[in-house]
Amino acid sequence: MKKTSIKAILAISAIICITAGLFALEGIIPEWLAAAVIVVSFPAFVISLGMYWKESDKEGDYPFVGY
Amino acid sequence: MSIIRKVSKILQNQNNLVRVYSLLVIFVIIIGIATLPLISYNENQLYPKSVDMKSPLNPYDRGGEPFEKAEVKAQYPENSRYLGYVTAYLTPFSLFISYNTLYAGTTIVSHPGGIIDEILYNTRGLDTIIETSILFIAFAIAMFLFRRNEKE
Amino acid sequence: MYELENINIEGQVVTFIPFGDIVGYLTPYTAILFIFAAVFTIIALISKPEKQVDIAFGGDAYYTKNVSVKQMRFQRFMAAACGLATMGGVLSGDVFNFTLFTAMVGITNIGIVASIKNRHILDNAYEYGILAMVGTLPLFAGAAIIVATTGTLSMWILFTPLVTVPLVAKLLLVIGVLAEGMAPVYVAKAEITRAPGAPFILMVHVSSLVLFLRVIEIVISM
Amino acid sequence: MILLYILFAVFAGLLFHGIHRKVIARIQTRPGPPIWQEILHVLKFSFKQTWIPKTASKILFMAIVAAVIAIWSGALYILISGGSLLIIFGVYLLHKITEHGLGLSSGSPYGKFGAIRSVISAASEIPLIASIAIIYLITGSLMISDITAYQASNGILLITAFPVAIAMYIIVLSKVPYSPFGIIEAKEIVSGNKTEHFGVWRAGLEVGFSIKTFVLLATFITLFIGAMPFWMLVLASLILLLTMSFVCAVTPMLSPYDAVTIQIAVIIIVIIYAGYLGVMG
Repeated sequence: MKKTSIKAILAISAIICITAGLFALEGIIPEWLAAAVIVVSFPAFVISLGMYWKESDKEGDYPFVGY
Repeated sequence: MSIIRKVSKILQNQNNLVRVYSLLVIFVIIIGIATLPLISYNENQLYPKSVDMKSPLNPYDRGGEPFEKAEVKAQYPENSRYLGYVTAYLTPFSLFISYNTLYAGTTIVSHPGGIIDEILYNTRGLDTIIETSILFIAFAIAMFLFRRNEKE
Repeated sequence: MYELENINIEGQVVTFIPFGDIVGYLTPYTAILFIFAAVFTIIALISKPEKQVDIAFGGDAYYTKNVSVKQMRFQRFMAAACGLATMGGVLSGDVFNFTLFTAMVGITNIGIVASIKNRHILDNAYEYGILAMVGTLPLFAGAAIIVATTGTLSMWILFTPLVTVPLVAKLLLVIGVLAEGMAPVYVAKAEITRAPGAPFILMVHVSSLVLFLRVIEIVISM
Repeated sequence: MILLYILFAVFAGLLFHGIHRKVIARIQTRPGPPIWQEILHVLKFSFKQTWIPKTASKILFMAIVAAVIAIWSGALYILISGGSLLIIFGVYLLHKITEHGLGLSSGSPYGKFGAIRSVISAASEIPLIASIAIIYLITGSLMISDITAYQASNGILLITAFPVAIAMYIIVLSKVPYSPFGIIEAKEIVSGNKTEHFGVWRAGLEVGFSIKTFVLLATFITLFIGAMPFWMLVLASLILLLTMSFVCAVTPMLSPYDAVTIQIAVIIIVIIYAGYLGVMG
């Protein structure tokens, strides 16, 4: 994936997480809905954060097959 | 060898799988037999079934005339708007058999279009679809296995 | 219109879908199972199988196993059928309908591994297939005892406290689902897992575990 | 609020893993790593160069990591909001599926062995956790809020439903690291089903697993001891974890089928207990 799209995913998922949390706190949306939204967007946030920090540009290689 | 080792040696052999499972089934059936006095047949059945030995459509006879409305019970009549219509639709050939012999009911499952059962189609239509899907899946597997060694 | 009387087990009904006498429903609990099954079915549909790496013993060499396109298509078809049957079983609001979906899962599970040409896997798939067939006996016997003793198959009626379902029927249902999905000792199924085609093999587990969760809910509620 | 709970659970869970390692090391008279080691691990992993192995089924490889985090965050919400215990039970089973998927998705032989062992252990872990159904027999409800209310008036379930507590203890024990039942991450198969998930993927997995440890420990406490303020819940979870660290430190890892057999023996005890409850009314 390109760095820019990862950056976009990171920003969008972070914004969704925080707004859902704030909206539930203010009572604009029910709490279960906020929880559902966060459950979906939080993993995207965690993974894209790591990818943003250090995603390799090179192609993958063969897995570890022993000594 | 400890008792745990002995038991796990039996459990890890896949040839014992069906035997272990049969023991489980036998165990449950023994419980069933032990609690048999507590179980009684409920007379108030949702889908009543009476076998009329005189009818040629026996045991598939649901009552009612072809193309007319019949009395059919359903759990949720509001979901089946055409409840009771087309109780027994017979093809001309099946009609001929039922007029002349007593055994149309025994052949119904073996020739197409024999009977369209209202209970299946109006109230429990989803069951009919799944039953045929299971058959289709089984055929698909058999077909694939039969033809997989063929060259294109 | 349709309400579960006992909401202490899985919460209130979120939505229901009437098919004649079979009224399917989703509660928060079954909705989670439904979404999970749907997500993994979609993954099985859109992802390519992995290439299994095998080590050639006695040397440093290793090689990868490729799944042929023909085999992948068939496995994908079976995985999709398996996913649909699982979702149907989760949605169903009728005991007989549920057992039918379970039987369908048992057959599709065999279909997913049937196309693999590996003696060891096929031997185990055979044992597992025998078990799935044996398992239909307690499964449908359970449904039959339920209809004989209560007169109905609709879960909406069976879940009310007025209707008592005999213990043996519940036990038969549970061990029937055990045989269709996960087997008492899992051993044959663990060996089946060695087959290539990870997204499709995974559907075997998704279907059986999700249906086990569903049958536990049914048995507790009845 | 839920977001804060998730973030707290991630750090608390990672810290729990670190304390667990430290206690095991001290019992075995080793110095052991500092207790924040696992947090450092996660940071280290997320700053490592990452790619997807060439042989892997790419979508499955990525989706599984997201699924692990998602299901346990959901379970945390259910636990905090006092929802249905059945859902947490369901998440535990869905976690089994992600374990299989983790190992299978990469194509590596070690991952595959881990996945196969995960399938083997499912045979006994799943019926074992189904024994929470007995709690419904006792309390008449599966809502966590109702169960805590029942314990407040009728005494804690740890004493009144002791066999179920044993079953749940073994379930939680088989999911902590270095457990005697943790056959899927035995050292002879490298890291089991996690072998090929390195770098960012491993960091994501560790985040999910830390929430899992926190949720399972807190569920056990809520289920068998009762409701308490949040700080006490965390403290009680830590004490529960310490008992498990002792078990892990002094027991060797069982061979795969022996682990299954022992768990099946516990299932039989629970079934006998259920029969006893049924006969007594």
